[in-house]
Order: sequence, then structure tokens, then C-alpha cells
Amino acid sequence: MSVHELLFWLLSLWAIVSASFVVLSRNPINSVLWLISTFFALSGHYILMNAQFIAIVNIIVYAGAIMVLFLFVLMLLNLNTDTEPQKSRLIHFTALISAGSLLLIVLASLRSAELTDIPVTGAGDIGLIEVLGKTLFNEKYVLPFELSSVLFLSAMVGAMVLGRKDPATTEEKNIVKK
Amino acid sequence: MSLILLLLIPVIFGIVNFGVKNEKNTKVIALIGAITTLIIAVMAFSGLEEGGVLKVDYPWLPSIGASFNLEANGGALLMTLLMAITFVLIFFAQWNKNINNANRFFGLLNLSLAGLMGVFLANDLLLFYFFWELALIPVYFLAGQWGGKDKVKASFKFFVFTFFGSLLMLGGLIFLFVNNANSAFDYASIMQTGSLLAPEIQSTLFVLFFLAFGIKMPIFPLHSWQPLAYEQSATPVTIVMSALMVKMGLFAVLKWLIPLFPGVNPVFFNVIMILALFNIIYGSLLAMTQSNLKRLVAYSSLAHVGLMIMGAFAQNDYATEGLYLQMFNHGIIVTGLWLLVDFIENRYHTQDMKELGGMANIAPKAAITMVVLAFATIALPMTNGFVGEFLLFLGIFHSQFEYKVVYMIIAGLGIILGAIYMLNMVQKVAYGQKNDKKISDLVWNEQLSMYLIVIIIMVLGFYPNLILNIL
Amino acid sequence: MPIEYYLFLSFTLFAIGIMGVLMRRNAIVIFMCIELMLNAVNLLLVAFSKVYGDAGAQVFVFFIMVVAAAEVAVGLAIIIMMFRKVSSVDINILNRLKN
Amino acid sequence: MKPLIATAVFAILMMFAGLFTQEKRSLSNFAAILMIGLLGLNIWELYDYLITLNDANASPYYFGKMLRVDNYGLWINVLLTALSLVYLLIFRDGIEKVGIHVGEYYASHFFVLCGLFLVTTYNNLLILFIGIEILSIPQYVLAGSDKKNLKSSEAALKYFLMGSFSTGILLMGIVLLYGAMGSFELEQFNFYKHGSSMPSVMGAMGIVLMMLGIGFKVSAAPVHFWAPDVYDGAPTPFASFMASIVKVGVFVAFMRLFMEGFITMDAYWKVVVLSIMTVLTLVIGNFTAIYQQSVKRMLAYSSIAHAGFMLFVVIASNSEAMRGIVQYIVAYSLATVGIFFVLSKLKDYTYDGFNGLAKKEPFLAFVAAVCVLSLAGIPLTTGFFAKWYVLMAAIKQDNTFWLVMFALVMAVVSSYYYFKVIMAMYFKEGTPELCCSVTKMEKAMMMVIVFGIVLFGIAPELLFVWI
Amino acid sequence: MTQLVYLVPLFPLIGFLLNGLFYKSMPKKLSGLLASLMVLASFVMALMIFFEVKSGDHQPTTVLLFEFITVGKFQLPFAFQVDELSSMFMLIITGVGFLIHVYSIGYMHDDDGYNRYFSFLNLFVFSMLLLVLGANYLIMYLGWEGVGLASYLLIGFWFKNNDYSNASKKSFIMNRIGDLGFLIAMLLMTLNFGTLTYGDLFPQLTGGLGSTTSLGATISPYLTNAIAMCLFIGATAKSAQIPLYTWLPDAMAGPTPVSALIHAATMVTAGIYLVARTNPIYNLAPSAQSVVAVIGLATLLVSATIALKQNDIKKVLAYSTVSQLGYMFLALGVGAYVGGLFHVMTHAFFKALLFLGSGSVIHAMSGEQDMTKMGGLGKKMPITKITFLIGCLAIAGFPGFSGFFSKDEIMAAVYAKNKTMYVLALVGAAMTAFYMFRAYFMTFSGSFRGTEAQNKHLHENPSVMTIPLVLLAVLSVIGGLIGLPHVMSEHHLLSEYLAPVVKNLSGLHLDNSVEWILMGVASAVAILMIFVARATTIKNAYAAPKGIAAFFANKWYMDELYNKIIVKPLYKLSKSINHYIENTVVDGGSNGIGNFVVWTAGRVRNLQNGQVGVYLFSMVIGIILILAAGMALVIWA
Repeated sequence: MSVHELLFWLLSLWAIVSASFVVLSRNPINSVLWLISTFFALSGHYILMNAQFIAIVNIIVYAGAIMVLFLFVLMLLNLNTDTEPQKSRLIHFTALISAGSLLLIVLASLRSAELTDIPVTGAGDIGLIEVLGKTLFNEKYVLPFELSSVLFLSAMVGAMVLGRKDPATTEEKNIVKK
Repeated sequence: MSLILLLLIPVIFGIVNFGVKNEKNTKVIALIGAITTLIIAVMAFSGLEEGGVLKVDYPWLPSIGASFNLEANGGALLMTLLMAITFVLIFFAQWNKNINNANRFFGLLNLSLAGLMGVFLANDLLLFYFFWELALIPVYFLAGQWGGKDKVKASFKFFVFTFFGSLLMLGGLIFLFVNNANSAFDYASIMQTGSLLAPEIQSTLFVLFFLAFGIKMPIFPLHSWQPLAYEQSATPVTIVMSALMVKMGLFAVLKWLIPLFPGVNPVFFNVIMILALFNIIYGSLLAMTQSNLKRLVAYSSLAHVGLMIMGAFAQNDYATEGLYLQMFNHGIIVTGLWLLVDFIENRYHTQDMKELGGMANIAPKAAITMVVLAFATIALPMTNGFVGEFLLFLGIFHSQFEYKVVYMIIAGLGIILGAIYMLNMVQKVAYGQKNDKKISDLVWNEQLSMYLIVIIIMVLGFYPNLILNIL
Repeated sequence: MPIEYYLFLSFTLFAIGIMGVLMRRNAIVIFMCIELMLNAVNLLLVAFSKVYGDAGAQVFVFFIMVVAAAEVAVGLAIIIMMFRKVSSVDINILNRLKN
Repeated sequence: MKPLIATAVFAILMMFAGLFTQEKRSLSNFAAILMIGLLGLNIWELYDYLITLNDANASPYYFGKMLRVDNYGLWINVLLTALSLVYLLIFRDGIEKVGIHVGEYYASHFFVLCGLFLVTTYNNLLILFIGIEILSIPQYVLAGSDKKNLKSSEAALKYFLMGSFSTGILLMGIVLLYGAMGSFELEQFNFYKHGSSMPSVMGAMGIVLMMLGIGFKVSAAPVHFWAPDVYDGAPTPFASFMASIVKVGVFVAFMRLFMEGFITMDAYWKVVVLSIMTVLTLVIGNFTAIYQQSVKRMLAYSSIAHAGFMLFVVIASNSEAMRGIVQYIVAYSLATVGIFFVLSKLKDYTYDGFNGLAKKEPFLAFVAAVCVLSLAGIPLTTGFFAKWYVLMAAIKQDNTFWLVMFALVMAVVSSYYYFKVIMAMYFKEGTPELCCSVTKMEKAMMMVIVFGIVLFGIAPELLFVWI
Repeated sequence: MTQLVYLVPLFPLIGFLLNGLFYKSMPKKLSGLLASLMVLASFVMALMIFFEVKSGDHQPTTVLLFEFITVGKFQLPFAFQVDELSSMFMLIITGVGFLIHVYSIGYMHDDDGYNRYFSFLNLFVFSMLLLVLGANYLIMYLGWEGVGLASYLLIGFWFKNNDYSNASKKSFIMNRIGDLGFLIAMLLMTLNFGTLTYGDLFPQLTGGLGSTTSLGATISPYLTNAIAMCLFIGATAKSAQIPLYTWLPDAMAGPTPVSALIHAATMVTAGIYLVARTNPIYNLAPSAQSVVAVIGLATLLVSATIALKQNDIKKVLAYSTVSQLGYMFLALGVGAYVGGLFHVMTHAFFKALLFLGSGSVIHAMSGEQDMTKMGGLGKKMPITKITFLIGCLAIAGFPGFSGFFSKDEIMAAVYAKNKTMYVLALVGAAMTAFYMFRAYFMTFSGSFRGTEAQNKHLHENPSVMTIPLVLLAVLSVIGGLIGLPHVMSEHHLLSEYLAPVVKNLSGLHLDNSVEWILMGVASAVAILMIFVARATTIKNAYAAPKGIAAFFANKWYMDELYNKIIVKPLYKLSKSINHYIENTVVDGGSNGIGNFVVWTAGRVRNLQNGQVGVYLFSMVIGIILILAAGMALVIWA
């Protein structure tokens, strides 16, 4: 068993375990932390596949930005308690069953799938930053790149419209009075 | 050209009607419209040389080969004539009744007339379907807004039944179109398409189409909308339903259904014949026990339609010409009956025969008309009813069915039962002296429409060739 | 590593994500589980990109992250707005709209 | 490309306009002007395309086959923009009433349009994905924009949670497809790799997941659950926008996916899988609609039912289907906007709120009646031809006949709840209360809607001139 | 002249229309006069035509008025056929009709429906003429139903009385049953012979059984018998034969002249006319013929027994009519068509006479019909008494009177055909004589049993009523001379006259000695019975009948039977259908579907319970299912 394989198994285990804890841990904060650890595991996988850029972005954007955002919100709404109301055992069980059966179906059907036998190795440099940079800014991907800016704009507008506290209009004041 | 006018004039007058709020004026307009239509309908015959047809054809939807294609042979023109006459009668009879929102009432009536005209004139399957639905909508609005206390329920039941039928037909229609080699809706190519389909497919489509037509007729198990609708709607609407819309189904069977699917499994025909027999016997038996006048007439019309259905499927000259004649006659007679029922209702304020009796003493004119209508209904010779039914029987007797004699004899029982319930009605309403409440006899406009009907009945009873010659 | 392994791994993560979505009542946690699902997708995508030697797939991953970020922005805003009103992020209290 | 850029630019303009003035009416006018401009740009684009149509080296592909901008897509965009214009004008007061961020609302509309333009002309799953996101995120916002109303926020949250979940599903589908095909481009898909008799399983799974992912956006069962609650909770104008224009736009994407992407997949399989979805959608949509007391909610369910009908274009995915969806876009959007507008004028959203409307407000009632008839698919309204073309397209496929018959039976069921509105308005007595009077502009727009419904109900082919 | 035959029915039609349209405005005198004159006019026409026919070449002349029904090549002209048969009937109808019109003027003078009455009467004459003149079965059918209508209207003439309108309804509906038979017969003819016109139809039959018709159908005994039977069903209804005779006694609800004209003299003989007219077919349908004979015989016996015990004078006459009709059918059945027609004629005379006589009695008794309340009227109204007596003698077959000859001819034919039938017929004849004279004695001899008021009111009727009586009396005396049996004269005028149209079947000829004996027996029986009646009547007239007598008095409980087995079950059936099938199955079914849809909707709707969790769950489950289905389809397909 080569180091490569060993690492793969370890990382997989790590990812799965921490992913499960994201789901299972009572306290949202812990969930966040476990999720971050999952991200690290995945970045490990990316590195194994020599997809350095993705690995880095994954750490920076996800673990760095997004998760911090989550944490921030959780703190803001101070939800860092273990007293989050839980769904009933039954529901947990059914959830497990359905997710499991989904997995089962997928795997069962994919066993018979015609899969390329090219092994996924660290070889090849398509994951390197300059390659990706070139690809990203060729005439092909410039469109989605620009579009993502539009996306962010719309998201910004949305966040502003929703997040901002409106100055109570007159009729609201009346309502408050009543 | 006259065909276009037959469609346009009701539409125009209908729209004008909507505009004119004043009740008197709107009635005048409606009447003028109907009379103009009648004149055109009569003149249309002149354009029709021996065995010829009137044609109109404008492109409509080139991409799916549908065109605005109207065509009328003698039979179709006869039907348009019937509708024109009926509407004139209706408007006459409504003259001195006060109707709320008369403008909408008459507008909708005129629109429904246009729709009906279209059904009988359309020679393009899609166009036919179009009008088939269009005729339904105004009638639905009429039935829902004017009538008895259950009118909403009744009108909706009526609507759902017919709409269900027409959507089934729509399915078959699309299928036909898709299988049409030169994807079009014109009569010839559609007929060809139908005949080329595999027999079992033909049978399936046949059933789909027949359900649509059968609900309109209505044929035995599909009739449950009918008594309620007839009972609850205002009389003019009831007349439109029972005198005219019924004919839509029969006419459609003649013009579209039978030529469309020559390869249908004959079992279906026999089944339909038996259902039609059910119509006759079942309807008559039910009519015998009704004490509500409107229901009695409704069921009697169910019974008479049964015979016409048999004629429609007998497929020979006697049956066809008899059917056209009988459709016309039935339209006229049933109109008269409904007008009479209306008369009784707004004189005595009841539809229940138990509370009636002795009309002959007080309102002899009405009583005489009633007797004439009753005997026309039970096809007494020297009334138009007889010739039609005689030809229908002749047709059934000449048809290809194995058990035609049995069919014929059972159908014949209808004559006897018909006599029973009709004479019961006459006896209960006109004779005796139970309810000698002083009422006014037919007034001038009622007389006008009633006597017109009686005259038509008599003339056609003695000289049916008047119509048979143009068929 | 054969590609199957990555398939199985990412689907396992995906399934776990779904399980979380179904199990939890806390809107934020549910949202996190959805993020988990997205990451499973990313992993698989990268693996495929290696198989086909196609950088485009990795660019796709990049865009997925972008979209995820945008969604998070709006999503958290919505959640906060909700919290302002009902001072809870429990999805079970969302039942004014029903039937 | 012009309209696409324009949408983004106009959106930004709207935002800044919102900064400069709080004067709602002027904002609305500005938005209307921009929308007219956008419509003009679309038409210009279409015109450009048509004149270059017959020179050889002109290709519909842009950005290395990221986009495929042909006359069909452009025509769809024109229609969508025109409809949005009608929508903006008729709901002017409605939108202004929603809240204080009028500028942003309009901006979001433009963003949504941007997303729509993308999904109607995409040629690459990446664009499809981004497009769907661009049109989803502003919708989350619009759903929650009535901040005084808790229902609105709830709608937003529900929509958002389920939406992002479905995004996950959609992405998984895309990835599996990529795994099977090694490409994101529609033309590249071939489900019978190197001549194998059996279609690619992974691809098939991708299809199913993508179907469900997009199906979510068009509120097809079993992923329809958000629709009733969101349409019910969202402010009425935005609800009508989402339910009509956005939905039909996404359907174009859905159809193109199956028509150009999955064309090589086994037809029978596609029919079966889609039929499951269609039947479920029809049943749930129609049957649940029957039970509603609130007309708004009934319309939400009926929009699900219509999604069931529109799924037939996906099943068919042939040239008739292309016509059918065009017909449906117009028919369904006009009618939905119209009826939602009438609804927005009433205080009481239940059926009883409509009682006796014909007496009090004959014109409103008439418009409502026409719209309802169109939704029910009665001839002489464009709704009939919408159903007609869609079903015709479907029957051209093999073994769909009974599915179509089923749909027709469901149409009968639908007539029940549609005609309840008519009964309430025309046959029942009552005194409906209007929340606010009907302005001239609204009257004009209602006339436009009625005129459109009837015109295209008589001459549907006017819509097919450019395709 | 023959070409103007259409005038014959036209006059009564005009009378009908005028009286009908102006029934309000027209003065009484005028309308009665008008009606009578119209009939007189057509009688004159008929007379002229009769002589023309008598003298002319013996070919039936057809007068085409217009094409009635034209379908493709199938044509039914509205044409009249004038031949010996029709002209004879024309005479009877118009002649007797005229007398009865005149009589009615007096009889109805103080009835407020006077004009209506005469218009109906004219209508009847018109349609009866149509019936006999028609050149094809359809025209005959027009008249056939027309007379039915007229009789319906006249029986229910006093419609305020519910029993009367019931009686009229009953008559019409029973006739309707017969009409169905007639209709089917017509259809059979059209189907096999392609025509309904006598002139085209009968020649096709000359080939006898086994030959082929113009349409190529072979004339099988089944066909002929079927047609004959169907026609006979029609005849039984119209001419009140078993099983459809019960309407006729009830029909006495109408004014007495009506009973005289319609229910004695003319309409009820339409059945005989039909069969006689169709004789070419009957000659080819032996079994049908024997059915006719048997039915006729049965009817004459049954009704005779009933007549024995009736106390209502009109009922007696009614049943005697039925039984006389039985004689006629018996004659037709054995093939003695001429005899039948002969009896039709004589019967028309004396039965009309009897009815009018009873009418004048009733009129004098101011509406009383029960003979037990009469008696000794002879003194007060001699003319009536004498004429009535003549009528009785005639019907009883007293030697020398018209009835004697006609009945004797029938008897002879029956004897030649079948001895047992002859014996039974003879019994019938005996009963006839008995009940007629029972009636006579109860009415005219003995002492008056009615109330004082009636007694005061008793008087001989005005001449307008008595003159017709006298004329008819004369006719009933001499009427027999046109048909003297060959033992008396070698010229049987009637049969010679009718020869071109109707011929008796061969083998009915008896040698003279037998004939003499038969006549002797008949007259002996008649005379004997008269004395028996004289002896028995006065005593037991008022004793409540018991045993078999009661059975007869209650008309064999026929009406009750029909009520039990037909009428009641029919109405029960219709009620139960209305309740169980229409309201429960059909209506319930259609509503049930609707309710089911709504119910399902309720269930489906519970899915949307507002819980995001549940939504997500359902979504996932749906996804799983669809995925599973899709994958399964891909892998195992």
C-alpha cells in the first residue's frame, strides 16, 4: 500500500467522521468546527490530486470566509448552546434510512456503470494556478467570471434589502401604539 | 357568403345587446337580429342547387393546416333554419316578460346562437371543436345566472359533463391530426386519416368522440346533467339546450363520427343501439312517474332523442333523412312544449302537475295548443312528428344490424309509453276542474309563437316533402 | 486511486449532508449541511477533472464556491431577518403557511 | 449580448436611482423606461440576428460555445421582456406598496431577467447553473421583501432552504453528467459511448438529478413543496412574477436541456421518467387546488398544475414543443399576471371575496373571467392553443397517448376550481371590497392583457413568425 | 267525377276547420247546420262516385294529390283509390254520418261545447274517409290514427269528468298498441315489397307463395303470416277484439250519437276494412286467417255473455257491437269477405239505429242510462219504441230483416268451413237475440221505475231526432235485399259489386237444402230466444246477479285483470326505476365521482402541512423513488 493510498484512506476517514459529527453534534458551534475540519480533509484530497489552487481556495474561501461568516452569525444570534431542540428519534432514524437508501441506490447502480479505468493520480499539472488562470481568463470562461460578479451584485442587493432594519414607517408606529 | 352572415349577425347583435341597457330596446334588437338571421337562413337555401353545398374557405392556421372552412348541405342549412326559427320564437315569447339584466341575457343568447351555427357549418375539424366549445360557454353563463334556486349547481354539472366530453374529443382530435399525413384538419384528409388507422385505434378514438357527442345528446348513462339543467334553467336557456344543443351531438355523429371511423368494431354500434333503447324505454318510464312538468318534458325528450340516436347509427337514406327531419321537428315541438310549460309556470306559479287541472275551461287556447303539441310529441299522423319517426323506424328496419327487428319493436314500445305519459300530462293539466284559478289565456305574443309552431307542425305533417326535398 | 473510490467517498459525504438536512431543526445547521453537499460535489468534480485531464471542471468548482458564497450572504441575511421577528432559527416554527 | 449586458447595467442603474431618490413613482417610471429600452435592445438583437441569418460564417455560438444565441432564444427573450413590461406597468402601484426599497426591487427584477436570458440561450451546463442561481437569489429576496409581514419572511426562508438544497441536487446531476461525458457542452453529450447498446448509467442518473434540480425551479412534483407557500407568502406582485414569467423562462431551459443535451438518450426511458414527474405534478396540483379557500393559494397550486402541462414540452422536446412553450409563455403569463392583479385589488383573497364582483366592478370581473377561461383552456383564449400545441407535441412522441388523455381529464378537474371564481363573480351575490381604486394605467394594461389573450387565441401563429 | 274524389274528405275538413277556428264566434245553429251540410255534400259526391264506379270499367282509379314522402327512390304518394270497396264504405260513412249529424243537432242542442262537438265530428268523418280512400297503407294509417284521435276527443268530450277523460285515454292507448302492429306491418311490407301502395303491392302477390317480390325477396308463409298478424293486431285494437276490446264499453262515456257513429257504425269496422282490403295477403296466410276466425269467435261469445247481464243500456249495445264485430272477423277468418262486409253494412244501419234509439231514450230520461230505472217508455215515445224494436229484430236475425241475411251468409260460410265453429256461432246468435230483447223489454214494456221528475219529463223527441231513426229503421229492414242468398235469387248484388276487389275463398258453397236448413235453424233460434227474453226479463231484472251471472255482469273481471298484470306493474316499475336507478345509481354515480375527487384532494392536501422538515423529507423520498425507478429502467431494460 503506497503512501498515496494510505493518505487517501486516512483523509477519507477523516472527512467522513468529521462530516458525521457536523450532523450529529448538538451545538451548532461544534458543527461549524467539524465542518471546517471536513474542509481541511477535502483540501487534503485536492492536494493529493495535485489540485493546489482548489485546495487553497477551499481553505481560504470556505474554511476562511464562509465558515467564519457562519460563526459570526451564530455568535450574533448567540445560539452557541447545546439546548437546540432536537427532532424525535424516529425522524433521526428515518433520515438515516432515507439517506442510506439513496446512497445504496446510487452505489448499486454505479457498480454497473462504465467507468474509465484511468487512475486518479497526482500526475498532471491542470490543477496548477497558472493553468487554471489561463483557462479562467480565456475567451471561454470570462463570461461566467463576469456573470459571477453580477451574481454577487444581486446577492449584495438582496443582503442589503433583507438585512437592513427599516426605519419604521408611520403606519407601523400606529401598529406599535395599538 | 350567407354562411358568414349566419355567423356574424348573431355575434354583432349579441355585442350590441350587451351595450343596450334599456330592456325594451335590447329586446327589439335581439328580435331584429333573430329575424335577420332567419331571413338569411331561408335565403341560403336558394343558393343551394340540387344536391349542392355552400362553401366558404379562408386560411386560418396554415402551419397546422386548419382553415376557416364552412360548408353546408341541405341538412346543415335545415339545422341553421331550425335555430333561427327557434330563436325568433324564444324572443317573441320573452317579449312581455321582465328579465333582469336583459341586455346580458339577450347578448349571451345571441352569442350562443353564433356558436351553435358554427358547429353545424364548420367543415374543418379544429374549427368544429372551436365552435363546439364556444357554444357551451354562453349557455353556461346563461344557465348560471338566470333560473331556479339550484341554478349554479345545475349549470356547473352541465358544464363539467360537456367539458369532460369535449376534452376527450380533443385528445382524439390531436391524435388524428398527428397521424394525418398532410397534417391538416380539412374534412377530406381527416376522413382519410381516420379510415387508414388500425381498427382497434379507430375503435378507441370512436369511443372518445362518441362520449363527447353522447353527453350532449345525452345518451343513457350520461344523461344525469340533463333533468337538473332543464329544470333549473330559465326557459329560453332550456330551449337552447334541449331543442338545439341536443342536435349538436346527433349532427356531429352524422357528419363526423360515422364517416370518420369506418373500421370500428360493430360491437360498439350495437352497444350504442342498446343504450339508445335504454334512452327510449327508461326515459319514457321515468317520464310516466314525474309530477314535475319540466322533468316530464325533460325525460320525454330523453326518450325521443333515443330514437334519433338509433337513426343516426342505422346508416341509410331513410334513417338519415328521417333524422334530419326529426331533428327539425323535435326542435320545434319541444320548443313549443317548453314555452307552454313556461306559460303554465308563470300563470299558476307551479310546475307540479298535482296542483294543476282544468286549464281547458279557463284557457282553451293554451289547452288546444297543449293537445296539439302532445299529439305531435307522440308522433300522431298528420303532425310532423309522425313522418320523422316513421322514416326513422323505416331506417332502423333497413339497417344492417342483426337484431334490428328486436330493436325496432322495443323502440316501438316507446310510442305506446309516450302516449301514456303525454296523455297523462294533458289530462292532469288541461282536463278535470281541480285548479280553476282564473288565469289569462295566451296573450298576443305567446299566441304568435305558439300558433307559428302549430302551423309548422301541421304543414310538415301533411307535406313533409317540403323538407325531404332539400335533403 | 480508481475513480470509483472518489465516487463512493463523495456520495457518502453527500448522503451525510442530506441526512443532516433531514435531521436538524436549526436552519443554520441545515444550511451548513447543504454546504457539505456542495463540497462533496466539488470533490467529485475535481476527481473527474483529473480523469479527463480537463481544467474546465476545476474552474467549475471555483464557480461553485463563488455561488456558495453568494448564497451564504443572502441566506444568512434571510435567517437573521427571520430571527429578528421570531427570535429563533428553528424551522419547525415556520408553519403559518400551510395546506 | 446587448440585452444581457443591459440587464446588469440597468440593474445597477436602478440601485443608484434608489440612492438618489425616494420618490417611488419616479423610480417606477424609470424602471418602466429601462424595461422599454431593454425590450428595444432585445428586438434590435433579434433583428441583427435575422439579417445575418443567411451569411455562412455567422454562428449562434458565443464565448466558445458557452452561449447559443439563435432566433428562438432571442424571440423568447423578447417575449419575456415584453411580458415583464406589462407586468411592471400593471403592478406599478402594487410594487410601490410592498416596501421602501423600491429601487432594489426593480433591480432584482432586472437581475432575474439577466438570469432568464442566460438560461434561454445557454449552451453549457456551467452557464445554466450560474443562470439559475442568478435568477434564484433575487427571487429569495423578492419573496422576503415584505418585511412587515411575517409570512413573507417565512416564504423567503422556506424558499431559500429548499432552493439551495435543490441546487445541491442539480450540481450532483451536472457532475455525474460530466463524469459520464467529460464535457459540459450540450452537443457533446452522447449516452451510448463507444457503441455500447446500454445507455450510460451515470449519465442517466445525472439526467434524473438534473431533472429534479430544474424541476424544483419550475415547481414540479415531487419537488414542488415550496411553491404554494412561497407564492402565498410573497407579496402578490412578486408572486405573480415568479409564478409566471420566471417559471416559463426556466421551462425553456428545461426543454432545451432535453432537446439538445439528452437527445441521444433512449426516448422511452425519458418518457417514462418524465411521466412519473408529470403525473405527480398534475395530480397534486389539481387535486390540492380544489380544496383551497383562498384564491391566491388556489392559483399557486394551479401554477403547479400548469407546470404539469408544460412538462409535456419536455417530454416531447421537438419542434412543436418549441412552438408550444412559446404559446404557453404568452398564454400562461398573461393570464396569471391578469388574475393576480385582480386579486391584488381585493381585500379578501378567499372565493367569497369575489362574490358579486361582476355587479360592482364589471370590468375587473370581465378581465378575471377572461384570464380564468384562458387558464382553463377554453377556445378563443390563447390558453386553449397553449394546451393544444403542448399536447400535440407530446402525442408526436410515441406511447404518450394515455398520458395526454390523463392530462385532459385533469384539465376537467381544473375547470372545477377555475369556474368557482366565475361562479363567485357572476352567479353569487355579495359586496366585494376593493383595497384601492383602479388607475387608468392599470385599466389600459388590463385591456392589453385581454386583447392579447383573445388575439393569440384566434391567431396563435403570430407568435411563431420568428421561429 | 271520380277525379274529384278528394272533395269527399275535403268538405268535412272544411267543416272541421271552420267550426274549429271560429268555435267561439260561430252561432250554434249555423255550426250544426254547416257540419251536417258538409257531410251531406260529401254524401252526394259519394253517391255519384258510387254509381260511376258501378257502371264504369271495374278498374280501381287512383287520384294522386301530391307526393307525400320521397326518400331516394322510395315514394309514398298522397293518393286516393276509388274502387268498389272504398266507394261502399264512403257511402256508409257519409250516409250514416249525415243522419247522425242531423240527429246530433237535436241531441246536443243544450250543450255548451256544441261547436267543438261538431268540429270533432267533422274531423272524424274526414279521417274516416281518409282511412277508406287512401291508395296506400300510409294514408290509411293517417286516417286510422285520425279516427283514433277523433274518438279520443269525443269520448273525453265532457273532459271535466275525470272518468270520461280516463276512458278516452284508455281507448287511445289501447289503439296505440294496435297501431304499433300496423306500423310494423307497414315496415315489413316496405322492406320486402318496396311499396305500400295497393296497386303496386298486391300484383306482386299473384305469384302465390314462393314467388319473389320486386325487391327479390321470396314470399314465404312466414312473411305473409307475419304481416297478416301484425295487421290483425291493429285490427283487434280498432275493432275491439280480444284482447284489446275493453276500451269500447268504456268509450260509451261519449255522447250517444258519437257512440252510434264511431263506436258502432263506422270506426270500429275499420279493422274489417283493413283485413278485407288486405285479402290478397290473408289468402296466402292460412294460419293467420284461422287466428282471425278464432279470435272473432271467442270475442263474439265472451262479449255476448257479458251483454247478457248488463243493465246500462249503452253497455248492452256496446257489448253487442263487440260481439257483432266478432261475427265479422269470424267471416273474414273463414274467408267469407263479402259476408263480413255485408254484415258491416247492415250492422251499421241497425246498430246506429239502436244507439240513436237508446240515445233518444237517454235524452228523454235526461241522462239516465240504467235500464232498471226505465220501463214502459213505449207509451210515451212510440216512434222510438217502434224503431228500436225494428233494430232489435234486425240484430237478432229475425227472418226478413237485414241482419238475418248478413248473419245467415256468415253462418253458412262458417258451417262450410267448420261445424263446431258454426255451433258456437249459433249459440252466440241465440244470446244476441236474448240480450237485445231483454234490453228492449226492460226499457219499453212493463211499468216505469224511474223517479217522478223523470216521469214528468218523459216525451217523444223532436223530429230532427226521430227522422234519422225512421230512415235508419227503413234501411235496417230493407238493407238485406242487396245480399239475398243464392237460394232466393241468383244475383247476390253485393258480391257481384265487390267482385273486382274482394272475392270469397272457394269452398264456402253449400247446396240448397243445407242452406235452407241453416236458415230455418237460425230463425227458429232467434224467435225462440225472443220469447225466452219476454218470459224471463221482467222478473229477474233487478235481482243482484250471483255465480256465473255475477261473473258475466262484472265483464269477466277483464279490466281488473289488466290493471293487475299490466297497468299497476308498469307504474310500479317506473317508480322504482326513478327511485333506485335514476336517483341512486345514475345521479349518485356522477355526484359520487365529484365527492371522491374532493375527498382525495383532502388527503393530498395534508402533505402540504407547512413544515419545511416534512417538505424536505418528502422531496428526498420522491427523489429516491424517481431515481430508483429510472435506474431500474436503465439497468434492466
